[in-house]
Amino acid sequence: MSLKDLLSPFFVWQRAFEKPYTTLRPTLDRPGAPAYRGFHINITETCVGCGSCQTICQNNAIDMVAVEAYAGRAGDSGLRPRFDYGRCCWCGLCVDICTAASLRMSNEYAWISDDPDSFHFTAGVDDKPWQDNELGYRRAEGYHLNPPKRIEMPMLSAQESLKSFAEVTLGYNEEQAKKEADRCVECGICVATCPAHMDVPDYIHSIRDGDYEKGLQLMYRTNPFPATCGRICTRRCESVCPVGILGEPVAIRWLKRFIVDQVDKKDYQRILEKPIASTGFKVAIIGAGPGGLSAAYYLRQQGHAVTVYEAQATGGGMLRYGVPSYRLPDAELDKDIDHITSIGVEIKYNSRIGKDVMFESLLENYDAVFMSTGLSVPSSMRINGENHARVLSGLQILADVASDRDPGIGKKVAVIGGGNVAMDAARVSRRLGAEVTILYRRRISDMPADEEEIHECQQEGCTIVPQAIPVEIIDADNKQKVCIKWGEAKMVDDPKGGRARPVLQEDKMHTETYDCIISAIGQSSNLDYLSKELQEQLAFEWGKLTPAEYQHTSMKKVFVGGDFANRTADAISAIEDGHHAARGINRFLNPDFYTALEKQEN
Amino acid sequence: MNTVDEILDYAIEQEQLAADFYEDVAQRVETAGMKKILLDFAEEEKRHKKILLAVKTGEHELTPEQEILDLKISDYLVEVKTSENISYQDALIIAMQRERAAYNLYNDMAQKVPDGKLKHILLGLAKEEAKHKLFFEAEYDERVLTDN
Amino acid sequence: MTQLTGHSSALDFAQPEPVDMASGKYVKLWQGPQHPGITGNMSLELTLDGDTIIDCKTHVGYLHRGFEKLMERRSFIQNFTVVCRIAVPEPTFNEYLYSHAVEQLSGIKIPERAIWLRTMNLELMRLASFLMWIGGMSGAFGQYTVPNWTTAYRDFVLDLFEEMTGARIYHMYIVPGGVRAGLPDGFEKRARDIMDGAEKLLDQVERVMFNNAVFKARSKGLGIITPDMIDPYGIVGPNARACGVERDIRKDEPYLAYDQLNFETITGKDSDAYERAYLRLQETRQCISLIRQCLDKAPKDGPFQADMPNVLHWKIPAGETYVKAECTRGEYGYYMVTDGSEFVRRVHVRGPSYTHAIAVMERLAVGNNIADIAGLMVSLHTYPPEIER
Amino acid sequence: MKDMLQRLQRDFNISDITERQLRLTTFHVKKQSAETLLRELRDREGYTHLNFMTCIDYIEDDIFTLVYMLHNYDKKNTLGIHVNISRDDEAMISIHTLWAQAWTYQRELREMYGIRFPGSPRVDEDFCLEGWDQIPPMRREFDTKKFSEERFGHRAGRQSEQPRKHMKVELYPNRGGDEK
Repeated sequence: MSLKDLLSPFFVWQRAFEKPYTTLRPTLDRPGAPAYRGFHINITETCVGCGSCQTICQNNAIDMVAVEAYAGRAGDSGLRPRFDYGRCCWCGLCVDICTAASLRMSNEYAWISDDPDSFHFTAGVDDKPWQDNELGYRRAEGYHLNPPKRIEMPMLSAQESLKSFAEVTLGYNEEQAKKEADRCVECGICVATCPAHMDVPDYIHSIRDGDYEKGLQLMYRTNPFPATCGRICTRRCESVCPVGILGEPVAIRWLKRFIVDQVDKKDYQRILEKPIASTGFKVAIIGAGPGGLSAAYYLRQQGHAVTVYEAQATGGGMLRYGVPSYRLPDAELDKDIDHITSIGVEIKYNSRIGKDVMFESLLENYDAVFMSTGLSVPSSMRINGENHARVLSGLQILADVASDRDPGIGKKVAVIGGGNVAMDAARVSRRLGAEVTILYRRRISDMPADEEEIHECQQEGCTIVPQAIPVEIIDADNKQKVCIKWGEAKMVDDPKGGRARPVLQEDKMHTETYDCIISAIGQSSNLDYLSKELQEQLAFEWGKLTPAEYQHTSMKKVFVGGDFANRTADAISAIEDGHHAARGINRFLNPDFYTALEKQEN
Repeated sequence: MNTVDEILDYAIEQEQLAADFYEDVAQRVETAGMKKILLDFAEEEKRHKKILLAVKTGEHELTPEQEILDLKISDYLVEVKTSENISYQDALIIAMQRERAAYNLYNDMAQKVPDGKLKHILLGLAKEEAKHKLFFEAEYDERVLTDN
Repeated sequence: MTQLTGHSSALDFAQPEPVDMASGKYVKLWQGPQHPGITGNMSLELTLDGDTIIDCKTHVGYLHRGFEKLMERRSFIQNFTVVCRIAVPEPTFNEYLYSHAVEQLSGIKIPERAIWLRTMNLELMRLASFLMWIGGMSGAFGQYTVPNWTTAYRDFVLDLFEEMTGARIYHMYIVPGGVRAGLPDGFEKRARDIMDGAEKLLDQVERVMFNNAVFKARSKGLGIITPDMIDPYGIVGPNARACGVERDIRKDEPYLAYDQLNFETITGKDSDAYERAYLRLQETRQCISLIRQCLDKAPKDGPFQADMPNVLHWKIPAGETYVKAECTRGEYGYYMVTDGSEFVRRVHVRGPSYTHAIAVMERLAVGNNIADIAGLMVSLHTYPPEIER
Repeated sequence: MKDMLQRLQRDFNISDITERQLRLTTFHVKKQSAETLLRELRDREGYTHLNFMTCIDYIEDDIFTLVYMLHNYDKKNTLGIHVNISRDDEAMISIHTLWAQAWTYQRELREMYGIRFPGSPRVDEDFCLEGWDQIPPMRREFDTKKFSEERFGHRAGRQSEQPRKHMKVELYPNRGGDEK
């Protein structure tokens, strides 16, 4: 044992007068680190209540509870996370998975209370002193627990797509679909926004499971046009998908299409439910568009005899005559319609009500009537010279092409309008070999057309001239040509907060000659098949009407739906109108059920 | 029409006539919906009349300096004749064009009188009509020109 | 390594004969389950002849939380918040190994920056753990000044963790796919300052603890592990290295960025309590050097997380892996079996204390004085929670 | 490595040889040959280190798979030896004579899975679970959730809504897929 070993321990005294490590609490405050995982903060205005925080919480410390201030909004479930600090382990996974980045943690870590129940609180709703803390744990930039980007849809190149009317989108393969399906957080917020309330998370789940037959069954619960909607749906679901808040929304439409693509038409009968036994009731349906056929499908499922009257030679309505085949191939539309007829729905083609069959006779011969004749009359611009022979309607051109007729547009055309019909008229014209200019009175961002359609339209070489207001159509030197005079517009903000309005600048006018001018500025309904008295009785207002619950009109037997009976005028809304009318008609035809319900309500 | 009061009386009468016009058409149209819209238009004209009455009693000031947005929608539309089965679009076009005519009238008159109180009133009335026109044009822009 | 044929005889590690308690010559004494030293809740059932231990049985079960079972019904992402709790003073090794196993089975390759941040995180953890251990070792021999220094200084390292990861103890920083964030502003400077201080502290510790006549007298020759015990008992880490066995997973099968770091495996001669302690002191110094190297070499920007699937329904293909890392106590390992579902089929956590605290401890304790048992136990660096999981 | 596996295949009839990762190979061996094989690997092939020993419950196949993980420090290679035993006859030959820590693992497996290791020292003593009266808890059929629900209460006042269901009730009660 050395002397050194005996002495060196006394070195400890050297440190006796050093500054201590410890902090004097509570005299000195010791805040948590800037990224400390302390108590929860929720920015309730940005939170959409998707519940991913609840799903990921391994401690079961989060409940989703209704918060009145946020009740009943599209894209917001109205629920907000409530934390049980008796269970929380402050792992912060809830912050990491939060689709809206509304959930955070403050750097506050001290909370003293003698009431154990106070540690059970709704962050951001119950007032807590750390709610506005600037510091605390946030999800780091570039850190994701769910891929923010969607799987891109394989498509024909623009050059390739111009060569024919072949479908532009090619569809996901299985690997792509499973990857995309994987991005769904299964909150179901989309279900509320989908007009037909399709079981979106469920059928996406079936893709992950590889069970496409189940997926198809799920889709038919609410939509007998899955092949169609999988291609051309306006997909409001995607606009509210929480995954889309920080990244790109789940490609719900393409996933729907993927399921349909996986199932062969001949297997439909085996997979899908069959109608129940006949009830003996007869229902007439006017119009074989998506609204009419949807009603027909669900009524037939309920065992009623259904007859659909259609003025055209084929079914589908606007889906066939208004949507070109490069977006929706006929075979796909037929896949949907054929299944509807295969369960016993009878469609009488070339039967125009008011001409071939009288509306009054339907009222007499059937137990209920569903009308869904849509918007088939193109709106007019009401400018001078509009009746020129070389001014064509966009709808007519689409219908001609759908029926294999040559619309005779020439080589240089101008399309007026910014909706989907305008875009389709333009793209069809490109395929027919014309040079296309689109004149639109507002900005491209104001266009009501689908963003993708606008993009593809540009890809295919259409020139979009925004803020161009047509003022006059003038005869050209040649009868086969026509001139249009249009003026540039400047956009003026609406002081009341509406969308900006275009104001014509009369000093900036242009005149250009075209082979034809395609007008596609909107449609209205054609109600010629109804007498004025009936129109009055059904309470049509400028060609449209707003039905009561279950699509019922003021006439006992008559139900309506589709574009002329809703504001959104898209296929999926028409499909839901048809389905809802079917529910209504079913109730109406089963008076027992009806009275039982009324008794219950009173 | 040389005095301010005369001008105002004329303008008030015009508003009343407009209201009468819409009520008259409303009696003849076939659908209840259209009838309601025309009666709404008539109400709108009666509201205009009230404002002018208030101007006459001095309770309200006209504001000829105010800038009113001109969307110039009606300027290029084909004229519409009133009939029993006019559409909503037709009704709006009629309304816009009537307001435009009134605006032009007061404006023209104002150009012909010397500066002074009278000119001030005429210009003020023109602006008032421009406001009405904007009301209908904005409605047209919103409801009719949806896809355009 | 030489073949350990001499130890294939069963007799060497046969259980001792039962003690004749009825004779009245012996006393039973329970040490624990309160922390005996700072080793966690565990108890030793000691049979004494006078104050000499003639039999020792280790009892565990005070910290069993069934992590392996819990993991079988939690999703892959949820588990990462659970595993850190398996070893309180060293949660990060659990986070790393769990994440690494998941990444291997799902075929995820983590980016370069994540590799470095993980390495630095693990070395910081080793530093914090050793600082606490030094305090425990010193305290077990009745010296209470050094524990005050080192456990308090450990808090400065925990401050670094708090900044880097958002938490002091359960960092949950290493996540399947990478890490959760980059380094905060100014971290490097603060880390270097704390490393400088730690270096100074270790010199002071060496002076008052290791050059201490009492400590030397009591720890030298205590609980000698001979090289021929290593393989039969599965002894790993500093306990093995202290008797000259050059085994360090960081060197032998380099993981993360260890193949790009400059360091040597430290070995000793006779693995007694003193030798083991001194080796750990040197490894603590080595740790500081490794952290400095990480600070120098870690990329300052770039991604720190691989592309991940949606973790809410993350399925991992069927497979099996065993991953291991060198923690302060030696080979720490995760054995993971997946069956293609959203849940793990089986996880087995291999902690070095499993053998150190039971088979080795029971053997080494015999013949020692009751007063030295705490020191012996700390010198083996045992953590009961990794035994029981 | 290849030679060794071939030899083992011949001598011990090992099967399902799978290279799992770099330096990790697993294979199956019959229950009867397991002990001899492990001894052979330890004494002849340099697999001197028993990393651990554990069990996987394949309840759907009615088997327990015992896993012995052995490491060769010189070759830096690890072998996972799988031994299937029937869940109905859950007994295995003890290897406590091969490694000094093996009996601890066997004692744990006895407690957690109920597997018997005749001859293994102290194998029936409680390991972690003093006073445990349920089935061995690591068996798949032991439901931890059910166990805790029966044993412990829930905090009062906890209730949760599912976003989708809540929105249906609030916003479109009569629409959507009909409840069957």
